[in-house]
Amino acid sequence: GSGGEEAAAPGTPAKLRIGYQLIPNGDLIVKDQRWLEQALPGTEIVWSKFDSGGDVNTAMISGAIDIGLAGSSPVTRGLSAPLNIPYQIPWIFDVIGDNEALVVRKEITEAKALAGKTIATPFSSTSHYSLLAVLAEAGLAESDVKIVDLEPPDIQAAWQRGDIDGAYVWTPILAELEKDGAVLVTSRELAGRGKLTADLAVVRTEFARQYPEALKVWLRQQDRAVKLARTDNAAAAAAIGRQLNLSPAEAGRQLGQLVLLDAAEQRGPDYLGTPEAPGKFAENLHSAAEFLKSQQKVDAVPELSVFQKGLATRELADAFAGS
Amino acid sequence: MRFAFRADPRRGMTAKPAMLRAGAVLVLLAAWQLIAMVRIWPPVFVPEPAAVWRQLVRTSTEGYSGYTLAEHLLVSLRRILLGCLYGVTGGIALGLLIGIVPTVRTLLGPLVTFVRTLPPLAYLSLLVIWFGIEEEPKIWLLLLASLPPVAVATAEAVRGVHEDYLNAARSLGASRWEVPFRVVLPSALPEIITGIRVAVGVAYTTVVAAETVNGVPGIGGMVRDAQRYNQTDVVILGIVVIGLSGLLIDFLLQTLDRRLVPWRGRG
Amino acid sequence: MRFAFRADPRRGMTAKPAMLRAGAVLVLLAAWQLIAMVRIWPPVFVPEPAAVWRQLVRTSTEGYSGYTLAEHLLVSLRRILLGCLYGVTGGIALGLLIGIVPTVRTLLGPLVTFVRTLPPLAYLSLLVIWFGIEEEPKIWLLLLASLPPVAVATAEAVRGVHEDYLNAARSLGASRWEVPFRVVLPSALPEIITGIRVAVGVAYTTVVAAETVNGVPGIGGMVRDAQRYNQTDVVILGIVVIGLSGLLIDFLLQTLDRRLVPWRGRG
Amino acid sequence: MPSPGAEAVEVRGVTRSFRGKRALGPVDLVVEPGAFVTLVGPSGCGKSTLLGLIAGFARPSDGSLRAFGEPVGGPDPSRGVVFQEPRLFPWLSVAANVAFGLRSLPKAARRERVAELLELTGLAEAGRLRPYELSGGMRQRAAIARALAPRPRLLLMDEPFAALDAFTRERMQDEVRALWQRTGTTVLFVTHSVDEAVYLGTRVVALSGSPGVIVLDERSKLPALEHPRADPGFAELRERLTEVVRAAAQVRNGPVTS
Amino acid sequence: MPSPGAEAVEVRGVTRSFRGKRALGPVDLVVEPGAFVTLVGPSGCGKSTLLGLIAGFARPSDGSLRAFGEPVGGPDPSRGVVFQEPRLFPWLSVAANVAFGLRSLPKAARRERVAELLELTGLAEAGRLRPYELSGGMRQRAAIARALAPRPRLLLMDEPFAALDAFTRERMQDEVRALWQRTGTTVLFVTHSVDEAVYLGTRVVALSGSPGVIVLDERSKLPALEHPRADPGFAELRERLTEVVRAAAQVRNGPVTS
Ligand SMILES: Nc1ncnc2c1ncn2[C@@H]1O[C@H](COP(=O)(O)OP(=O)(O)OP(=O)(O)O)[C@@H](O)[C@H]1O
Ligand SMILES: Nc1ncnc2c1ncn2[C@@H]1O[C@H](COP(=O)(O)OP(=O)(O)OP(=O)(O)O)[C@@H](O)[C@H]1O
Ligand SMILES: [Mg+2]
Ligand SMILES: [Mg+2]
Repeated sequence: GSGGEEAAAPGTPAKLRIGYQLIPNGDLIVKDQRWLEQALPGTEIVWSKFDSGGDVNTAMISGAIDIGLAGSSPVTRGLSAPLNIPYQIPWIFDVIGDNEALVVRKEITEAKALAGKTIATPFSSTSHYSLLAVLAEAGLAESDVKIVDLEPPDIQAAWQRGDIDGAYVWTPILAELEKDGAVLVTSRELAGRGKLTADLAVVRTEFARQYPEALKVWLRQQDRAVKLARTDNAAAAAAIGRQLNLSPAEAGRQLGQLVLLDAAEQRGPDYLGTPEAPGKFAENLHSAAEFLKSQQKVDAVPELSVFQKGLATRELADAFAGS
Repeated sequence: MRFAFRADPRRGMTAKPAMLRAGAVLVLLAAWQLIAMVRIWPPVFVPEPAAVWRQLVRTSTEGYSGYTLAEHLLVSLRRILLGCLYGVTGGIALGLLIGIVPTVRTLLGPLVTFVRTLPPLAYLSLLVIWFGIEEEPKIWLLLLASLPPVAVATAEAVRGVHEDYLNAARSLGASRWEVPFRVVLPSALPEIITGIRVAVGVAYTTVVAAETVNGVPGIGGMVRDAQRYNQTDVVILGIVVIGLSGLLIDFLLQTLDRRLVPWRGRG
Repeated sequence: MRFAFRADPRRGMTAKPAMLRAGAVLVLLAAWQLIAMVRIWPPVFVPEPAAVWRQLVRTSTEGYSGYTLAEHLLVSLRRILLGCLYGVTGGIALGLLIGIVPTVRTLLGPLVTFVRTLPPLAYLSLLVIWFGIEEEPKIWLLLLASLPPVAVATAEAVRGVHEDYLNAARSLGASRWEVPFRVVLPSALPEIITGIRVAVGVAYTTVVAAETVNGVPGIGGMVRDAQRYNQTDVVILGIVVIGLSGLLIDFLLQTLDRRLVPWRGRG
Repeated sequence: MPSPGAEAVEVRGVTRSFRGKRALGPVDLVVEPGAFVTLVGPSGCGKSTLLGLIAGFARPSDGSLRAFGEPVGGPDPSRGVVFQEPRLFPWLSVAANVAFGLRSLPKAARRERVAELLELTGLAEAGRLRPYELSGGMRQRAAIARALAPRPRLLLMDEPFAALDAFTRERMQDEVRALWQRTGTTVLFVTHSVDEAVYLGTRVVALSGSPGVIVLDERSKLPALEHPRADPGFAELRERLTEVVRAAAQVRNGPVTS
Repeated sequence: MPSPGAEAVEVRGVTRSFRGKRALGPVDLVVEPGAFVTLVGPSGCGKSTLLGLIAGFARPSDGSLRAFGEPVGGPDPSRGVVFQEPRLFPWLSVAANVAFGLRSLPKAARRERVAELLELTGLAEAGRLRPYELSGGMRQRAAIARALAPRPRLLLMDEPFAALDAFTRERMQDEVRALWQRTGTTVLFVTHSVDEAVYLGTRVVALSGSPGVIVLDERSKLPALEHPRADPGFAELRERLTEVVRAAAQVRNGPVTS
């Protein structure tokens, strides 16, 4: 436990441990601008970088971090048996938009034509989920397509050689593939059709209960970041560029591919919703869980209510009660 | 406490060690069961032995990711054996050259050291662009993992060959070209075999990395897949299967060592 | 072609090898430049040397991910050295025990073999559970990577100690407890140092895997970040820096070997 | 604790087989404390094997061994050994090799003893060298010095002077004899030289055959005399021993061919 | 190609230093083809060093070496070597060790030659054993057999009989002498035994001092005679040589202490 140390204000911990990932969304703006450090002067903020949502889940279970960033796929697993990680989703960092897409050879023009082709994607990622959703929409069985598991840099290499006919992958590899391929479908389009994928914040339930103030401050900084991205795109891009070692222009482009949601939108019925009416996002997670079950990756699909309870709507509502 | 500095090479495993080992395995299993039962860590990290057993049955019959456990294992074993075969052959050849030819030592010695410090995760995509996504890049990676220990051990062993053996061989008419094969290699054999044992171990640890590239079927790919979905029982099953097969190979290598080098400690 | 089975241990690197090496490095650089220029592979896979040089300057001055290259490197070196220190110490101790005490050999021998076949990518998450996300899991992983080569080499070297040395020592009054330190260890030293050299190499290859979790600052974390954003010039810079620092450490170990074991090949 | 009145060495019905083939024995040999026993016999008859058994390096296939009343269970500092091949520790200098068995001594005493032994063996200037920098004879002398250093109660020497030139050999013979007379150490000394055996031994034992058994065991008073080589008994014993060894070797190797 | 009329060995002004300290020379030694040169000298005077230089195992610090007219540039099968320590290849059986230098022979001839040599050295029954299963003397005999096998033109033997019992030694002496007489091989033979040197050598060379230099170089006709030991010349040369070696060793080691 990290509670009750001297310098910390009531409701805030002595230490706030955050697991972040290199994704061009508001989290990196908050980190870059040191807003949390300023807003919680009595609290030591520890930023730890993670490479995948799976690692974030692991760190959450071991209690090594308080707030983390993970994709909707790993969070679904975390909320399902056997993991049952005691964490909640207080915020959606971004809804994946044009930054993940299925790129194929130019001669392939529709999803049905994927039959018999070799398509690569990093397994267990949001892209993997989206790819299978595309296939399902097109009425193709998984066995109709040769799906290979490759990491993004390897996808680029395999594409270069012509070993694969397409890939569902994210930027910046996506941009490289787009140069001589054609985008068949993007995650933004899929989201519109209900197959939404997102990067989520997760907070340990215990932490949220113990330090509501700190969580509120954290949520407000995230909202501030989203607003900055909307009002002063150049400043946001510069901040993200610094964090990602990218030029502001490239960072701005990547930022633009994501769908960022401010506090009001987060509380809308399509997303997290309110304590009284949990948003549709819970259903989204539920259907993702069903998908995982069909893949034999979870033991059982939890009740919808599990995911509804997994949305930290109360905390979200409290943080922006005045607005 | 009994000390023995040398086991009689002709004596196999007697009844007592076998019982000792069986006992140790039982103790380990019991400890595992206990830890799982008292839940020091949640079951996702330490699943019960029974759960792993269930996965063994399930993956052996229904399969995992579309292949049975045996299929995963055999594919990986083939990769490991091929990779080690090339790696060991190359390592011995390189080690001999480095140990024997000064110019090669000067040039290739540092290069080998340089290459053997490189993290596979960093250059894997280069292997993909050179060799594609089928078996080649995996076997190359395993080759690159198993070559260095053999090369280093061989090169060092060559330095350790007694100069009198070299002199004797040359005086007995062995040509410059024969000496490496008739003297250096047999004399360095014990250390080379040690190098091979280390190399096989390193190749094993690399198999998961190798199978990040289109690695299903493959026991490493299976473990990775299971890990990403936090299916710890499958991960542990995979780990145990990997470890046991490694144990078997190492046992064979040790037997070979005892057969081939009866003079160890008496030469 | 000149053969030399033994370099004079007192002779350092003379002018000619130094020139040879400089020449070889130049040739390699030229080949690299050529390959980059004719664009056999796109620049994302093979960037020009100049681009890597620019990154060297930039990461050294402006930094990368908030830390300069030197900071990344030093943090990683500290991890490697600590991990190897523990791993080598443990490996020697374990190897001695396995080589000397039959009961330990029976029990721990297979266990060590089992553990050393396990892929770090598979058990990394267990280390995170047990040791958190700070330095401990990284150092543990490096320890687990560097221990086995040393343990295997030591155990094998113990078997290779000439029985007459052991008998002579006991006849001269060395107790059971002294023999390992006064005879076995020095006699096994050459093979142990070989094991250490291999171990350091293996630890190096593992540093990227170790730094996948909270690995910045750290040269492995830097390489991974750059990989994620396709900054191949930074990846290659990181690889070269890793390789060069490994080369340096290996050179030190080799020098140590020559100093400590002047009798190699003449004992 | 060794029993004070016990025999220095008691070998009873000892045999030793390799790969099921008997190489030695059965041998019975009792050596009283303070004796200087020289052991001769043709090459390969089992002399080193017997010495190794008494030293405790190996266990007999059959029979029992005692030293100073205690069963032999392994190497022991009360039994010093000079190996047939020098077997110096290559990682130590010559001086450090000699000092190996002197751990219990204080530093100054140790240094003094090492200097004394190096002087005795003519290696005063070679103390800092490594074993591989010595000539064959120097190596053998260093091994002798190392074995003498801790003053063992029983000295087992396997052809210790084989690599020495005639003169150095005579010198070393006299040194060892003087040492033995001064300290009352029991010595078991393997040699190929009949002269040496007769000159040094209070008792001469000949081993022969395959497997090797004792074919001659004779007491002599020569080593106690001032100039034994001049004594008429010397030539006589020498003559007899030569005959035995010749006969033994002939049986083993067949008649001389030329 | 070796010049047919050339000297077997030509050592001119050769020295050898270790760590800047001279251990040998300057030595001048010319050995005519077919000679049997015995080399005696106190322990550590540089005999093995000289032999190693002629064998080509090391380069002289100064001076030049030729064998059969060719400069010595490294080991060569025309110069067979018996090392002071046997140095058999531990990974080969005794028979395979002996066969090592017979690669060029057809298999049957090779087997025959190995059998012949094992017989000659009394190892007929030890062919299948590994070197570590041999006694010290057997090992040395195996090393002799190995060096004799390819019939080198020049045989360099470093105390080859040191580990042999008196009788086996005599037998081996006669064998080597017979071989030399039969084949005309040139032999350079280091020994510690003055008897042996006189009995075997057509020429006796004594090395002495530190650094070692040649202090005696004398021709003898004894080895050609039927029973040289009975010849009055034998005792005379033996006497003289003993004196030289004794003097040499005394200078080196100081007077006898007791
Ligand atoms: N480790 C072993 N394995 C098999 N046989 C052995 C071993 N050691 C010795 N022998 C055999 O035992 C016999 C006696 O050997 P030992 O060394 O005792 O002879 P020795 O009398 O010392 O001879 P030498 O005078 O030549 O040293 C020999 O025939 C030898 O082949
Ligand atoms: N590698 C070496 N390094 C340093 N010194 C050496 C080396 N080899 C030999 N020496 C020295 O050279 C001298 C001559 O040695 P060498 O072996 O030639 O003597 P030797 O005449 O053969 O003596 P022995 O009869 O004892 O065999 C010795 O003093 C020895 O210490
Ligand atoms: Mg012997
Ligand atoms: Mg010598």
